[in-house]
Amino acid sequence: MDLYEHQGKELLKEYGLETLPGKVATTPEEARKATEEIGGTVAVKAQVLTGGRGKAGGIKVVDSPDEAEKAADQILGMDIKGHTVGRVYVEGGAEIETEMYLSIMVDREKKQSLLLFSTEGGIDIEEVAETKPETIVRLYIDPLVGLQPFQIREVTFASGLSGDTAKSFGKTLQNLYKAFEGADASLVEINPLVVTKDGKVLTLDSKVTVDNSSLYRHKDIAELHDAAAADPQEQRAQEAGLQYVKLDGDVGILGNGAGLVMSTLDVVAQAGGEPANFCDVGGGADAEQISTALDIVTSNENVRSVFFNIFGGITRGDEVAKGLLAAMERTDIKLPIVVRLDGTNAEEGREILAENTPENVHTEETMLDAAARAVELAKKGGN
Amino acid sequence: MDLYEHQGKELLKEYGLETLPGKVATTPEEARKATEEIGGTVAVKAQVLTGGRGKAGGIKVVDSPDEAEKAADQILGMDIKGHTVGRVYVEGGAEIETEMYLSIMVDREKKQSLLLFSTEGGIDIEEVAETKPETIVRLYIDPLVGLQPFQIREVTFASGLSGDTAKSFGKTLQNLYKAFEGADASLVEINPLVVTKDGKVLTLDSKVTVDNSSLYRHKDIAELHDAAAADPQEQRAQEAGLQYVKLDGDVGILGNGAGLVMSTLDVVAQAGGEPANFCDVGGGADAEQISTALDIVTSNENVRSVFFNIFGGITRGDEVAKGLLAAMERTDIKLPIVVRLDGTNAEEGREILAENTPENVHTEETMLDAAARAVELAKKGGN
Amino acid sequence: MAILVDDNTKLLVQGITGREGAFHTGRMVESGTNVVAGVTPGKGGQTADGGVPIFNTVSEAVEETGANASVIFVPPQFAADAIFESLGSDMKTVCCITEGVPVHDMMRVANYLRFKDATLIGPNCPGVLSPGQANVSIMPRSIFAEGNVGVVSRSGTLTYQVVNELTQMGIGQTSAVGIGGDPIIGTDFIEILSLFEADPETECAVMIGEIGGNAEQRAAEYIQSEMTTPVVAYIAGFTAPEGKTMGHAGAIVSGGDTTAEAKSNALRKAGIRAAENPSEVAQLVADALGK
Amino acid sequence: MAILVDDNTKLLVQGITGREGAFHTGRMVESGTNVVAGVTPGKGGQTADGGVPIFNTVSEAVEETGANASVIFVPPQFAADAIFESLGSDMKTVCCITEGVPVHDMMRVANYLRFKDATLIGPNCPGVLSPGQANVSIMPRSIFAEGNVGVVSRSGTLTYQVVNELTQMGIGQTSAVGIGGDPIIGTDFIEILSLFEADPETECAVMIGEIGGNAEQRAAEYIQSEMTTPVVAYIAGFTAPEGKTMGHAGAIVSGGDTTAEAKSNALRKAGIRAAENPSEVAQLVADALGK
Repeated sequence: MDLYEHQGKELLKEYGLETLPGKVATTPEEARKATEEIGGTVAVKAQVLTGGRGKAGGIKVVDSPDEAEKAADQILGMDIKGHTVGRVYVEGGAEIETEMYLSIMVDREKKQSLLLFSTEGGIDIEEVAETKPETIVRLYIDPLVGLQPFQIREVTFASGLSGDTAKSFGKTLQNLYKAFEGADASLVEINPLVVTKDGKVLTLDSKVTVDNSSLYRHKDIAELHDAAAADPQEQRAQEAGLQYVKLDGDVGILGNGAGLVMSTLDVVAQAGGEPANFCDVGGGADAEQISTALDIVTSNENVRSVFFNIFGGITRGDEVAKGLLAAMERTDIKLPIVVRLDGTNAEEGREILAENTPENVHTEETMLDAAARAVELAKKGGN
Repeated sequence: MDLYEHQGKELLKEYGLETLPGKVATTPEEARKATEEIGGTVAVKAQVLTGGRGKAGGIKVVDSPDEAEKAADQILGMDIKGHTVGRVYVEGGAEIETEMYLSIMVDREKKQSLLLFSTEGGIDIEEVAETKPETIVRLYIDPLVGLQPFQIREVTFASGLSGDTAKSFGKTLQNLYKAFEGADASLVEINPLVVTKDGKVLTLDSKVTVDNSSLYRHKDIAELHDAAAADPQEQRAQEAGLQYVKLDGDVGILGNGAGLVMSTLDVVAQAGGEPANFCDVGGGADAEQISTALDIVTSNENVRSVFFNIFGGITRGDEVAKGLLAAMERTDIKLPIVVRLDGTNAEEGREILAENTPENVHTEETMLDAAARAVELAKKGGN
Repeated sequence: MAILVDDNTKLLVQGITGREGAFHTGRMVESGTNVVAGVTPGKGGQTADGGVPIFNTVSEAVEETGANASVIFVPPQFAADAIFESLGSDMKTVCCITEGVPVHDMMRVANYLRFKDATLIGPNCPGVLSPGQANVSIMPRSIFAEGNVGVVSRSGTLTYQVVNELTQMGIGQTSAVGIGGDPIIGTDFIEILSLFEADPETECAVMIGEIGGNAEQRAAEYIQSEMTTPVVAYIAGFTAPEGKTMGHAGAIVSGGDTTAEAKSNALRKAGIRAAENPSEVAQLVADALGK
Repeated sequence: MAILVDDNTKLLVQGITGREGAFHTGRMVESGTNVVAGVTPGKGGQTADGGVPIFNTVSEAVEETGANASVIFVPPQFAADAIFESLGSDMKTVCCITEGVPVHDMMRVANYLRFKDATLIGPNCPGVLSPGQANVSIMPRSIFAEGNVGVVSRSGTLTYQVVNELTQMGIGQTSAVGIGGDPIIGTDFIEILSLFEADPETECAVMIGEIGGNAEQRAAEYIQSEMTTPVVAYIAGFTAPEGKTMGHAGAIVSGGDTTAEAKSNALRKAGIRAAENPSEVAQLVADALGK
């Protein structure tokens, strides 16, 4: 789960990281008030769960409450890479001496946390990795012993800071790791981490991603989820316990098992079609879940045909066929549905479907044939 | 560093363990007042850093402030295994259902913490290990992952407790490990750990030993040290940075290096003598430290001769000899002192001693000869 | 010869009285697996369906039954502890079926595993099945056949799909291992491939990967430099968009290396047969075996 | 052949600018040891006496100088971190001279060591000296001679005492290792004895133990079952009273097994020559060597 900038900062502050004063506003008036309270020059920043808001005009630095109100009016409602801006963060200013980069993430290969630091901040770290790789420090943190004092020294010496600023920097590293571990984050990124002219070490922009599997023990973080900003069908799928991702094509796809569904998208593309979504109904889906899934998939207006790809494993093919028929009865989908049923008791399942289904349901024996059929039907415009 | 029962309980309480209400008293009057405040039946318990106080009459259960005053009067000043009782702990009563044993200690072989539990409490665990070994649960705690939930379940099932009492018991294990680690203890022992008739899990008697090397980060615990109760010479040696242990014999012993001094005690015993103490002056001891050490060793009235065993390593023998002479000048020891000087520049050192020392200083070339001489001199009564 | 689980496997089921645990214990017993014990704290002394004795702790279960492998069905918040409990009793093979185990829990487990002479499969995996010997999984036994192909996969249903096609072509399996779809898993492709390489009966190995991470690239290097057994690979997720989790917590494109295309290219560069879809896998295996 | 440190040792001194660190660095350099680097955070870029370059971190020092062994002189509260820092740079041999390291710190270090292909000597130890090759210790080089006896000891001064007597009898040493007097140490007798056993030049090993723990009993079992090299042992502390720490934090009688008598008896039962005092050690070694 990705946090908004202001949520991430709030969390980092709880772990002792320093930030500038700031307030969230959902209306231009609130932005004005926030600016009055903070005083001086402020930045009005679009809160969106994507990068590149600066280039998109989503950040404006202003000198008065009036200007802040105007800026917020421009930014709120703006579309940034498909995300509609629903709130802005009004943040006080600082006299910046240097900008640096600092992040901690889960490293899958090493199975440890990876800390990345660079004296080059404010720009994309991948760009830095290409242009100035020598400025990057990488170190692994073993979860069994945590971030060690000697590692903090290594990064602090690399920062080139000294005196009290170096101490604050070291404390920042320590607190960031505590936040990373304490909040079950898979990523905490501070970019830029700034040193002010008076030697303070501040988090200017941050990105925090919390492991979804850990949310049961972080109720406070789970509550930050912005259901309004999510795709409504993805949101509905999530609530129904289904895995659904909306895509741009016209062939709606369902199946049981994440790997099989990913593969189904692939064979549809290989057959010349474009998948409209990813939808995993899981292993033991019942009629109700299947009908919800069908409803979610077909509620996408671009969908012209549906490919339901089932491998009967422990759930036998005949049972799946019955479940699908029961689900069909609950909906009134007119779009053509291609069902491919394979695995345990597949033949029995196909027979049940052949005998009982409405005209718009077609069965195929193999994934490849079914994909070709679904693509063909979609190209015909769903008739 | 061993803590008194009441100090250990105070520490365990900070980590969430439950104890009975209690107060320390250093006079019979204070014991009376404490009993009035606590109310009901109380135990008046001698606070000494040794076991077996129960058998020695150091614990009395009484029903009134009057009786408590009388009991405290009897117990205060009592000698228990060489320890004079300077304070008592007045503790409230409880209706006890069962008594169990629980401890965590540093296991040197496994290099992990060892948790010991037995359903048999209130008696010496070594006795339980012999008579009812099947009641003992032993498990190792890896410091890199701590006490694990499954280990808590293992011990809890072994306790035979159920319901809320089992939960309290589990919490007790968890908190005891936190205390053990948090206080840098080398031993925390609760014996007995009791379950009351109303299902509470209480620490009735406890023993806590804190690692001396960790005291720099536990200033609060370090301050609990009862200098008054320590042997005055051991206390003085500690303050001077010397390692000194008083023993029962009449040959005073000094040397450089713990192993060499231990070995010196052994050769003195092998020569038919009895060492009066262990005293390690360390590798780079200067004249002042040597004179302090000599003074400590000879302040023991039993001492009839002194054996100063030196191996010149990095500190050369001639330097050691000069240091010894300088030290001798600061004291006016009349007892015979046998100096054995070996190692780097030993001959030069021995020459310096031979030329300059008073009559009561004798030099020998080997440890064995020196030991024999020191024993012989002690037997002569120190003349 | 099978890998990881076989005729000598004495299986312990952690979470045997839960819905999933009970259901799959029945299926594993039906498949002929020697399920010797179950563990559910507080239900020690009871007996599960199929006559499997239940214990309160793994330590007790191992002492009483000599269990040497365990399969875990406990809820995600207790999964790491269940794994530690198995490791604490020196279990040699541990399969954690549970989905949704927190990543930080798994980092601790995975780093602790370095101390232990044990193989952890999963979490979020279908387990291990060695046809004719032992079924320590939630996979459908009926689609398998005894034979000479080893299968290792990050996906459950894709394993079924491929195994089913193999079996229908008359090609059986030594063992099939689902290593799990999470970002941090106990055992990666390389460890399993090395077991297949060492197994004289495995004549061909199938590796089924997907988007996310770079385990497939590392496996490609290993296969090229260390393996003589032919390997057929397939990577799912060519059409997955960046930044979206595709069902499995670990299936997410987060950079150039993590796409199905990059992985397939790396495999082909290393001289490994990489199929475009699951059906092609079976055909490539048949070719490799000279059938 | 020497063990642990030899002609190939490139030594790093952690805490090189402290009083002890600076003093002993000079002595180690004088003994001919190849001291390639020192570390003191904040003094990187400076040069220590003898021209040894100082770095801010071990990682930097290793990168620049290829150091493969380190010796630690930092204060006790920083010792565990210094050890972790060395292990983090994959140092093969680490000698921690520092006395007074908290026991819980050492438990963490000792358990972490299981992951690492490294040998930690100490803490609270005099280090390792291989006469004629390398001196990674605070031991007086002058009392040593090159030869065929390996010495391992929990005590510094007793090592000097024994080595001095050996040298005076014309018996030289391959290496002398002070493993330290703390309750939790990185390397026990057995690991060092196994190195001596594997060393073709070591013809006799001397083991100097003391009261506390049961490392000597475990060593006795090992010597009896695994060693062909003759071993002469000596245990100090026959007269130590129960419950009193005798100088070394680990030298405390806390039960029947931990006395010098129990240890000497165990050694003798295992057929090992156990001396009554240090002087007897040299004589027994001479006997063992047939001199």
